[in-house]
Amino acid sequence: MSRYFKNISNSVLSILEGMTVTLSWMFRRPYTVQWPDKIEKSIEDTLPERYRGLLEVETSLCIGCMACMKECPIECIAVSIERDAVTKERRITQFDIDASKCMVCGLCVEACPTGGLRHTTQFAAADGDIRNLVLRYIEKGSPVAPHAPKGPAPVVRPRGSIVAAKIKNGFSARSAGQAAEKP
Amino acid sequence: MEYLLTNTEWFLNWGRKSSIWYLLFASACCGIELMQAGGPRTDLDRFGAVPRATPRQADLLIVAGTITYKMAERVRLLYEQMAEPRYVIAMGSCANCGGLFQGSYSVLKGVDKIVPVDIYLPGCPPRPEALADAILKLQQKMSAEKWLRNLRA
Amino acid sequence: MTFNELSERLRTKFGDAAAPSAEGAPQAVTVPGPAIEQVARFCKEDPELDLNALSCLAGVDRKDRIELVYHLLSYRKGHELVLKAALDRAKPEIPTVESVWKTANWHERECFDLLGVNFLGHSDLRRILLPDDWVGYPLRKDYVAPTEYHGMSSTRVNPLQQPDAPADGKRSELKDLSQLKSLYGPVAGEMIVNMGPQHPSTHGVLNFLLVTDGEVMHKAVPHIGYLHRGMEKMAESISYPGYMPFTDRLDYLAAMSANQGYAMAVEKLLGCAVPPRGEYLRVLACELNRIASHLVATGSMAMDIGAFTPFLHWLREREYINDIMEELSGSRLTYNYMRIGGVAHDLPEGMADKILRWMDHFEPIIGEFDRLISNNEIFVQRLANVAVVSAEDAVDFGLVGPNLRASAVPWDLRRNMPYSAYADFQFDIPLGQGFRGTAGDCYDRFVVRVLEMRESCRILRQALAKMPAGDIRTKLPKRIKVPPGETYARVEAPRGEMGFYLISDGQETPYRLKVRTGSFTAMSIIEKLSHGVMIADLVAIIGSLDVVAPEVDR
Amino acid sequence: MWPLAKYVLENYLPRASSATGQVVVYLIFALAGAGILLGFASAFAGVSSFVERRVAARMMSRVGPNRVGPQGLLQFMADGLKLVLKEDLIPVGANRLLFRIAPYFVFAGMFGTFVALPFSARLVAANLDVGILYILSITALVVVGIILGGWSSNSKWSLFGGLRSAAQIISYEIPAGLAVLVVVLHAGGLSTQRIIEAQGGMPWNWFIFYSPFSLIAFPVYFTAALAEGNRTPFDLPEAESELVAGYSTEYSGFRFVVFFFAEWANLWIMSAIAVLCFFGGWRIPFVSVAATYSTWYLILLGLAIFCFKTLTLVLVVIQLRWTLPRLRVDQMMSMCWKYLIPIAFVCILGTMTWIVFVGQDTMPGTAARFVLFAAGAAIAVRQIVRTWFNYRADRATYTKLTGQPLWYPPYRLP
Repeated sequence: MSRYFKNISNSVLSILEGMTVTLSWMFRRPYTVQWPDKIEKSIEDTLPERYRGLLEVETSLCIGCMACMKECPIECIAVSIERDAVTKERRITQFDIDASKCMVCGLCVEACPTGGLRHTTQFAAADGDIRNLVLRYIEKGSPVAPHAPKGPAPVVRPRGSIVAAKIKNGFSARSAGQAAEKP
Repeated sequence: MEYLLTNTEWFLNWGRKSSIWYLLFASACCGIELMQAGGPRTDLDRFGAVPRATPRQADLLIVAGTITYKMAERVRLLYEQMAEPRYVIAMGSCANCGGLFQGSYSVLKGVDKIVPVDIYLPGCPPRPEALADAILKLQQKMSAEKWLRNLRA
Repeated sequence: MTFNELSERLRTKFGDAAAPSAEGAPQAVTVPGPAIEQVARFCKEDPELDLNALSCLAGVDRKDRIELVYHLLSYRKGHELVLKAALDRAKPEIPTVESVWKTANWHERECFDLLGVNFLGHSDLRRILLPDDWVGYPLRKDYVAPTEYHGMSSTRVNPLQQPDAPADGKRSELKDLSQLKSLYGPVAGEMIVNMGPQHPSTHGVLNFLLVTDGEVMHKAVPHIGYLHRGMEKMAESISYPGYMPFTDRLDYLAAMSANQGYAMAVEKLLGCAVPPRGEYLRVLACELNRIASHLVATGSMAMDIGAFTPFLHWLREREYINDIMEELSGSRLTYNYMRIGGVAHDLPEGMADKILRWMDHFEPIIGEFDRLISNNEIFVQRLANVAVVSAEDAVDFGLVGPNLRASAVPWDLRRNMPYSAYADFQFDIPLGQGFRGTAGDCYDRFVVRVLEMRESCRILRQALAKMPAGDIRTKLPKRIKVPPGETYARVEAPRGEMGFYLISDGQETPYRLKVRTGSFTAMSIIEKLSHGVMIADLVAIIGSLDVVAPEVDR
Repeated sequence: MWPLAKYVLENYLPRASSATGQVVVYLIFALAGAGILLGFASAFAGVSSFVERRVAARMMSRVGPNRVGPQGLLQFMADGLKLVLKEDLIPVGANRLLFRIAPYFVFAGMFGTFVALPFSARLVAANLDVGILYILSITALVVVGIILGGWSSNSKWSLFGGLRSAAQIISYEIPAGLAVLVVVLHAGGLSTQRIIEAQGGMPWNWFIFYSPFSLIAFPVYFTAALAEGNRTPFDLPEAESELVAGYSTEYSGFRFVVFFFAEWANLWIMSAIAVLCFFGGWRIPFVSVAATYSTWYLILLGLAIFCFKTLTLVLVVIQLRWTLPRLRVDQMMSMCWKYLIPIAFVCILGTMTWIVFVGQDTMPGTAARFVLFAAGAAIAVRQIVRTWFNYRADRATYTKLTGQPLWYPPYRLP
């Protein structure tokens, strides 16, 4: 019989106790960071230096050593080099990073000797067409001469700006238009 | 008439895109980030997106993580059980194309082999904000739909 | 006892008829196949040997033969023994040891599934990880992956080569269900409920066949393998450093522990040491990760019981840990922080006191969590005295980690087989003692995890206090060639012992990697626990065992 | 409604007082009343669903819906619109007819109760003499709908949900009825208006403080009402983590909206019954019943008071839902039969003896009311103090975390 009343009192008291906890949380500012618009500082800027976001290539620094391509465990980096028949100079004709396949492990960045390949703090690259997720850092038909270490100091764009330019102008133009025909 | 149709359609699309109920379905690593996305910091509920446990009442199937051949049939069944209009987000590399498990013998190489995908979301796993971004882009896509006018045509 | 004493004891027992011969590096006792059951039974029941736990059963395809490797462990005496048995590759057959250790049941099923070893006298020898109609045995060296399965082709073209999307913008090779030759027909017979693979409370993709009588279950048969990603096979084709990111995905809630286990296995074979600062950083990362994992475990358990708020409070705390991890390793979930021979990055500026400040804030919050849910009478009534696991069963079914300790078995690798830098720290090992019911019930498993979080905080404080200066990583050549040999490295992951059995043949890729995980064995006990409980209790059991799908299926 | 119609007929439409004319007028009034009530119910259902999401979010230190419309106020409209637009699936092998009509049983059961629910003096659709009895019995229709829905969906999870809620609702009808009977004894009548009129405006004149037994009877009724409304900790019929969505697993589109609507409308009903039985309904302090009936602005004031009390209770229900875990089936049953029903019986017997020996308006009876009111106030104060302690404790931790006195969790570690 005593257990009977003990059960009742225990339940009532513990329930009241729990209610005080939840009630006290009613009077606190929420913890939510209202991404993307209602925040003072965009998340990309608050992320730490080591954050591994989308990969980007500063082509002016790339020496075309293909170390990243060899290091990647899952072949999601495609670099191709061709030698000009006449001038005998190497040209990087392709530098594709398949963001849709990349597992941001950072092994390729560790392998890069010049720091031309780097992780950014950009992450919002969702797209309606998987083909847009292949980040082409060298456009077709515009090959780039590899960076010579003893040459003039190359101009290095700020980290994240390259890939940001690639993923911004993208979505609404490509995918939404394509989706417009959906019945 | 056209004007009226367009406005009604805008209104209906607004209703659809403002309450995206996603299916509570997490298959692998991305599931944790999906969970965190529903959690306090990145609160998907802000956009009216709440998880539903049953596919009947869900509008959005977020394929979060690796899908194996053994699981693939079930995923397709889930998709079939959802009521029109239904949308799919392939979250993470594994759902996009098999990702780092493309070389595996038992993993489905991309979920778009079995269900039509509306939004591909890169990352392994994508951080919760990226998922919110994907849902916002899906809203763009939904608001651009012309289904009512197509119905009339 | 040392290995020699153990092998001598075996020799004196079995004489020369079934002579266990010690050989190979590391030392193992080779047993003729047919005699395995007697030897195993003797190993378990002999008071001297007292090897009461089968921690890992691995099958290896040695091209000319198939080798079964039994890793035995004694929780009371703390020594271990490796038994080996060589089988004919054309017709591999061996008697089952299921009658000795119950956990052998699932281990042997997995071995049958992936290597096609036929265990004579096994109670139900079915495929466990792969679909029932799968062809071939993947872990055989001559296995070729299928090009299509049930109408799903296994080739993936580079996205750039993909054709334009159809007019409706929906790109799907599978137009309707009819193209999919489904494997699963309707289940007939008594009241059988199919729980999962998509179910709110099966964390990840697990499937249970509930044979119920109304609300009361007769039994719940777990079906696993819905997330079997063939990691062990992939290891054989990927270089040693390149496989580190894969271990992250092995247990996404405790990626650090998986990292460390794999790194330790490779380091053992390489014989390279880790600098003390590297070891301390590993401990730091692992303990932070342990807290994060237990946050999800306890929180999702509360959610399964129906209280949603505590779970989100824990997620809020977890976000702080994610921030710390992000700053430390560069990622929120799949850290890829450890490297062979050390760790990738050093502690960032001001990280130490950041972690200290966070712990000052976190420990009182645990008290609030207790007031909110742990002491709630309804919650206690739901969990106390439900699914009691006795100490014998816990050992017999190969439960490890918090699940084992909740059944009052004082075994923690960090204490009993100190690895990394754990020997330097003072910490208690919380044991289940029937906090509100009997020892080993769901509530104990819950409380033990809550207490372990406090202990992890203690370890973190000590690690930060004694953090030595110096190097964080030993220099290794870019292309690592591991000398031939084999090893078994154990770590205490949040879900218990995680063992990496690694065999190298001197190449740049492992010859065979077998991962023994806690969730796999934890799943195998559910069928026994589920007899006579209610459906709501099954949810509590799954939550309390803290099962994580990829760790079950690998 | 009827008196009003009668009044209109006699004074304004003398010529329409033929039999058919009367029927027509009464019909019009009936439809008008139904329309008003339906509008109110659906508006309340929508808004309260939105409010619950916001409140729950705050408890979890989230924000909750705040993008759709100003502060997310249009969220429930968007939800309703979307659900109505969605395809209406009927599972293979389902009993199509029953599957289709099941939601309407639930709807009828919920909506029928509004007929006898008073909002203020004169503001009641039909002031039945057996109002409270009618309310308790009409809600039984809900269980029919839920069982039909659960059974006809041809899904085992739905079946579980349906059976659970059958057992639950039917057994919890008993303690609810008994607890209300305590009030009926005090009021000496079954009509809802009469129960309210028998109470006073001041808190110590509410029935909850009339005797120690009615003070106990309120929690009993409240628990039983929670169970009948499938609210946590009694949300077993739709337990999301056990049965996927319980009886509504297979429902989509419009029919799910109906279930949805019924669930939220029920929130008002259970709170309103509690208020009219235990918390003095629409009674205004220092104002007699007759005065309230005679003046229109007092009627509105009464309406305001009634709504205020009810919404406070609604908030309590919402908070309970997001605080408590869920009971198990057998525990739910034993809680009803082992705890609530015996206690309710004790309350009835106790109340009878109390009325006989102590009396209601005698000196000791009045004194007891003040004492009990003090006790109730003490509980409330304790809650507030404990809340403040929790608040302060957390503030201390955040101060440790950030170095400055913060009262909320910081976004990132400083």
